[in-house]
Amino acid sequence: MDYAFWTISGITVLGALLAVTLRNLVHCVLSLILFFLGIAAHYFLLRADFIGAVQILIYIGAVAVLILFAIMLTRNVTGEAGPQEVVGVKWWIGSLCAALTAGLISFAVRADSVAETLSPGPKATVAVADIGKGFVGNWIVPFEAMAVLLTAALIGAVVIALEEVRNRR
Amino acid sequence: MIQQISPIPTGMIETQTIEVSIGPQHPSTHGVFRMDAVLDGETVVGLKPVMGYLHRNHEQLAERMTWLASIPYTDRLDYFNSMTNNWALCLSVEKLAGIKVPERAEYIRVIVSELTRILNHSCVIGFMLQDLGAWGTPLLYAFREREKILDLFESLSGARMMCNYMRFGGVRVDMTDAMVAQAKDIVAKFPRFLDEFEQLLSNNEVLLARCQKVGILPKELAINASISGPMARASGVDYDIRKVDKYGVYGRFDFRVPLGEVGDVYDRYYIRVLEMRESIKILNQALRDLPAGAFVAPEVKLRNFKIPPGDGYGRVEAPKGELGFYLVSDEGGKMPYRYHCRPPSFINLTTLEDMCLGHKVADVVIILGSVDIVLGEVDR
Amino acid sequence: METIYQLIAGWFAGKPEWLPLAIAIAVPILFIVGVYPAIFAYTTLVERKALGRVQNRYGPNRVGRWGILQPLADGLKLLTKEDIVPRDADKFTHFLAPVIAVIPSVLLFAIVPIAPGLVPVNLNIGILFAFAISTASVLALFMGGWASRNKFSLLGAMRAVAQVVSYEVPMVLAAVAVVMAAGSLSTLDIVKAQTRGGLEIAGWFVFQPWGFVGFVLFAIGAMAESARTPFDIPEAESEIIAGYHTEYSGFKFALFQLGEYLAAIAMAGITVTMFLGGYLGPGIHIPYIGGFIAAFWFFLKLGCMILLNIWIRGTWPRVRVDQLMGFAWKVLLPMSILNIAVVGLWHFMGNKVLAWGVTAAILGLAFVILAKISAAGNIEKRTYRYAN
Amino acid sequence: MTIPLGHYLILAGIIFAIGLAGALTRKNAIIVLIAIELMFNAAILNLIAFWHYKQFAALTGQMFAIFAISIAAAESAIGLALVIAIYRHYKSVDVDDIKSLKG
Repeated sequence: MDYAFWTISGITVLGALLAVTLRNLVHCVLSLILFFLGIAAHYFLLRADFIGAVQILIYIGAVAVLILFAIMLTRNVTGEAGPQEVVGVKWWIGSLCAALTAGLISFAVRADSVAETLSPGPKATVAVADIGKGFVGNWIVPFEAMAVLLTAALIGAVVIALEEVRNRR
Repeated sequence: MIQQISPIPTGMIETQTIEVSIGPQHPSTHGVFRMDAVLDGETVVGLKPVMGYLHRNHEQLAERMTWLASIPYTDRLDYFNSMTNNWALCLSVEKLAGIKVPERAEYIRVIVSELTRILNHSCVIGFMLQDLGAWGTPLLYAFREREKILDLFESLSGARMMCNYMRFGGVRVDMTDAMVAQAKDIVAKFPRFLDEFEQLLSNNEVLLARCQKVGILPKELAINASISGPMARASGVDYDIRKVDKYGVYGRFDFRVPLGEVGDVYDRYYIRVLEMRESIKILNQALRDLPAGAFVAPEVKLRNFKIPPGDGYGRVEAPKGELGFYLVSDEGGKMPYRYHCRPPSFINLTTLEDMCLGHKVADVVIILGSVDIVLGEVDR
Repeated sequence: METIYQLIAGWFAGKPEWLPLAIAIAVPILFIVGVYPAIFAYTTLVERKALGRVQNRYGPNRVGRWGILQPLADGLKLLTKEDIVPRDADKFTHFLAPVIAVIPSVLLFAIVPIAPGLVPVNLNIGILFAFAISTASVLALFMGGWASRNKFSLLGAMRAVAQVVSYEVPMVLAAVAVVMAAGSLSTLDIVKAQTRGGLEIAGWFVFQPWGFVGFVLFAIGAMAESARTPFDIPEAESEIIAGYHTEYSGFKFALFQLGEYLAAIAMAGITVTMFLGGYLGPGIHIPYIGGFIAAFWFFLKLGCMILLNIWIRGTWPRVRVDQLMGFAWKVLLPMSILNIAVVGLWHFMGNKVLAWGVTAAILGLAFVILAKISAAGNIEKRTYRYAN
Repeated sequence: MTIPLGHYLILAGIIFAIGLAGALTRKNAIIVLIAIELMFNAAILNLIAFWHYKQFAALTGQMFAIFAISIAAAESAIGLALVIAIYRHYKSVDVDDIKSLKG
């Protein structure tokens, strides 16, 4: 278990680092996919199978592909990045902010002594049926709100697409 | 500095076009033919046919050799239909030299040409379906029929494709009774094949969806671009040289010229099917009426063959369209002074861009397939 | 996995504890990497033979009797071929793409049950896992097409992505209907839900109206997802040469083929599991040999699905990109959404005979209307005139 | 399982920081979106980790993770639509170029 955690964490952090530092946009997205996979593996490790599958289905199957499409639509088709980005004042400030955030979070976690003395997690996984019952039970309001949100997003996409079709005529 | 706002009136996503070279090595360009296509996504916004990869100097070669020696070279023009190529050259030379062709030879010429036509049309449909992605199944069905016709040609002329069969004033070898029987057998069985073909293809949803309203060639454009053959007739141009010129003995046969309305790929497909049915009619009549007699004009001396000075143009209705030869003979008369070929594939290809613009990449290949080109004829 | 573990745990009483577990893990893995690639190899042979029969020819018959060694010869040839990488290609991505193409396809077999209780991994999220994994395969196509720096490859990659993403939606919705009826995502439970009244055939979902519609939707989606004719536009050879694998040769090409065929076989397996009753069939409860009979039924059905694929491939032309998309969004998607509603109706109607009639009528009517709407204005019947 | 909860929290913190750095330093709008995705995922990882260690029976963590993932997907779709709209307007996806508030 320990080895699995460290390996997957390494892959995840590597993917995340590459995703924001690489020059070629498509390479960025491929690293992002590596990162998503790492996160999904963490979910499986944490016994959240359903969330892991959803993570792969939505993040890799939909979000990453969507980003690839956006790259294809906005950049030249080979996906080369534009002019080189310089390491300037902004870069240093941004990195400093990020480092401070990471330090702060780590400090907070270390300072919280409870973190070290948690009980080990459960052995069995959660049945999908329980999640389904949860949707129409305790969490019916957020579930419906989410449905409304997704419908709104869908209608918005259709409206944008229609706009283009009308303009083409 | 504030970024300049570029005026894009349409509000469309500004996509980058890419230029793709389809061919000369591409599975569906029917030989070494190239199309420089400019694509916007999948849509074709520009297309330029590029030819000449198979240029073999046919016309210049013919001007350096005797009249007779050019006949084998015409086989290589449209290597699918060597019979009609032979006939076009022979017809031009006979017109120029004033040679009368005997009855039997005329009938034999009609028989082999119409066999060539059904061979060509069935294979063209097969190739077009191959371009549509039908994995060669229709093509192999067409090839099965083609083999029978090629067997007949082989027993007739000794060669399957490069027949080199016709001579000035007739044909090289007579058609024996056994061969006539063989031809009758082929013709009798062909309608069944056509029915099968049509049953499989003509009402196939995918084929209809892919072919209808794709690659429309308007009638005016077809006339102005001097398109000929099934392609012109699919656009509704009533122009069949067998009817217009009544060369050979075509005046004696009863057949009709099918015409399309829309001029799209489906019309070009279906006109070919209908033409095959009409060819079967002609073949039945020709095989029934085949007269006895000489198969080559006895007065023509092919050795040391000379033509008095003059010029002339002879044309036939080849399966792909009007195939004509313009010949000039000067004082020597042993070889042509000028030899010009009017290849139907080449001229039909000139409207490719007009037909393809605005369609998808997938349509370009079937439009090209429906034009029916043979690169030997396009590049010469 | 669990079944094997329980079976063999008793045999290793005095041995270390990890040994039966290791064997229980190794056996399914060996089965998947051994049996299914062999099926793949012979699928290619059967496909070539069957296509040959469809097309009036023999197909491979030179290597071994009936061409039986042809797959080996093909493999050897591809292994020894030069591996060409285009100069401008993105080398690493180009290398990675075929590898990634195979992984999801192999993982798909993890949830396909072949006999009662005999499934490599009995996940409680089985079907969802299959969909999650199969979406990942699109990445391989995209990477291969993009990394080749070839415009045809890029076109193929774009087509592949658009197609797989579109057909994913009706496929998932068709599967949702089955999940609703079975009340579980686990593939074993789905198969078990298809027995009715002790009969192993009557309960197959394909024999119910919604199940039949779902089967057709899912089979079409699976065919599109694995890029088989008539939906093989990502690699349409007459249009864009070979699509995303234009620039691949040698064993990398073979890996792409392997991944594609394995995905097709796995999808056929999932179709069988979800609609055709999986391993169900007469005689699976006979002691001792029942398991083998069940496996036989499963592989028989799998073979039938594969043959159906081959048959369609040999006889249908390819559709165009926009038609493909229109078909997915305008016909399959409404049908699959309606199908979900119909399953709900089916579930709550007590009289199953009446329910059968009502659902069949609703679905049939919907299909007729959809077909009319989608075909209107596109296809016309033509008459031809003759010149005078 | 000998990994304490703190490890997961620190991992999420590191990922969040990487995302933050990316969002702050890179100029390309698409990479900024990618960075935002990283931060989202860090947060969801926290949800799942807490669910696993503290609230296993209650399912709350999983439910909220699902909601968060759905909303993140909608967010990324809208974000990318915006990127395309911006590109359409400015012919650029460089966030530094987009300064004008007028259309």
